[in-house]
Amino acid sequence: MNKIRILFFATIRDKFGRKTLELDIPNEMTVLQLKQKLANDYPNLKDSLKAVLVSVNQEYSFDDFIIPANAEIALFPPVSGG
Amino acid sequence: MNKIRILFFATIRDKFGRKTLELDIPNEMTVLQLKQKLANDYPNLKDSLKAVLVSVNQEYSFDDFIIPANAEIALFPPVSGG
Amino acid sequence: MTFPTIFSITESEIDLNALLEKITLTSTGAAAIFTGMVRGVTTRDDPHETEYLEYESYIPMAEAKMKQVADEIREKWSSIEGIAIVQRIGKLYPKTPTVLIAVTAAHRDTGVFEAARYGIDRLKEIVPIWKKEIGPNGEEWIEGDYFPKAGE
Amino acid sequence: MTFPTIFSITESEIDLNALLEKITLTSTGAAAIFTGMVRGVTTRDDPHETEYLEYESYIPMAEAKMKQVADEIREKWSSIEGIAIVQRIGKLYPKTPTVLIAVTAAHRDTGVFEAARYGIDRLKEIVPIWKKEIGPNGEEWIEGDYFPKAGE
Repeated sequence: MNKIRILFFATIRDKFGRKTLELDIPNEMTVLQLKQKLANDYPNLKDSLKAVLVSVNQEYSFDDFIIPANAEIALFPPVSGG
Repeated sequence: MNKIRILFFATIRDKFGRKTLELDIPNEMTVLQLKQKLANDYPNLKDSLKAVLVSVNQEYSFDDFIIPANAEIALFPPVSGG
Repeated sequence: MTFPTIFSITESEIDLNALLEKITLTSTGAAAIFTGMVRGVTTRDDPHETEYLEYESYIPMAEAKMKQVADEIREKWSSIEGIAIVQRIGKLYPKTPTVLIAVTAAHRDTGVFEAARYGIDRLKEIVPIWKKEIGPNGEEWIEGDYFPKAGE
Repeated sequence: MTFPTIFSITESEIDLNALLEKITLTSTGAAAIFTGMVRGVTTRDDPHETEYLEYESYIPMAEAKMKQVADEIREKWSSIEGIAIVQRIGKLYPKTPTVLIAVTAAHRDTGVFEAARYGIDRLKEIVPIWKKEIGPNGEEWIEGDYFPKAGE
């Protein structure tokens, strides 16, 4: 198993109601599989997850990426700084 | 006669050795005629007067302009602010 | 010679004088600076009033992405000497500067204006910062519309 | 609404924070600022070192021409809200900001960068300011190469 930490920001954090989530996931899990798991476990995140940005260890990441050991994942909407 | 005041700046002021000159000039004198008179009266200004900028009452002025009464004239090289 | 690159996410006031000084070298002759402020009144698109904005950031990633923006600027405009990229976060009221991009170079005609423009555009694309707008009719998250690609 | 226009020839330090605040309205969301500094070392064209620059100005005409530059900016970019144009004069040493052009608007995509660029270019063409450069090998007046036309 792979212990990861997920951070939530902005709208998706508000939806989730929490800033972080620690999770044990199978080795070799992809970003897409993680999003599917979250949508399954937390149905009210389902909509937010459709257009979510994902970072893994502070780099943008994509559906077919495999999540490395002890990854820090973040889920957030398109950025709006400035 | 028309009493005018001439201000000198930068290189041409250094050449002239003075910042200002009060002068009585004939009515209807043009800028060109004034430059010719100055080149005549102050021969060491001759070179500086070839590419000089002239303002009359704080507006850029040109050879065929007639100098109005009590004008404030300035003579200076192309500007180099910034 | 090392060229200074400053990036920061801060809750403090943005001090333009101090930042400019930090990116001015003895060879520097020109700086272009962009700042963004909170608008109290917006008339374009969806006209509305704003009481304040509340900014948040995923700070370590935001710092890494600011560094990336600076690297991209240096790659595109080799004449750039210093770069400062600062985002203020927290609760920010109308007229307050919220973001700054400043770049310096020896001369003004080798890309400083273009680089500053590029910097703010990229910040709004890839640096993880979000703002929530609080107005007379409630609050609303402002979302961007850019989806970074792999390697961005 | 009146839009602030500031122009000044000064012997004092240029305070970017204070100037920006003066041209920020409640509708302002973006500012582009250009500053020029004294270079201690110049490598382009005629490489040389500079100990300091000595600036002088024909002040009342310079103020009038700064106002004209601001008017030209407003005519070209109707979106511009505030404008500040400041030239510092006197004896100025390397790394010191000598000139500032700042413009504000509601948004960053309606000409702020172009207007700031235009402002500094025009200042160097028509505003009566001159500088003498003092270096290790003596002093030399720097002359521009622009000859204004009637009406400029």
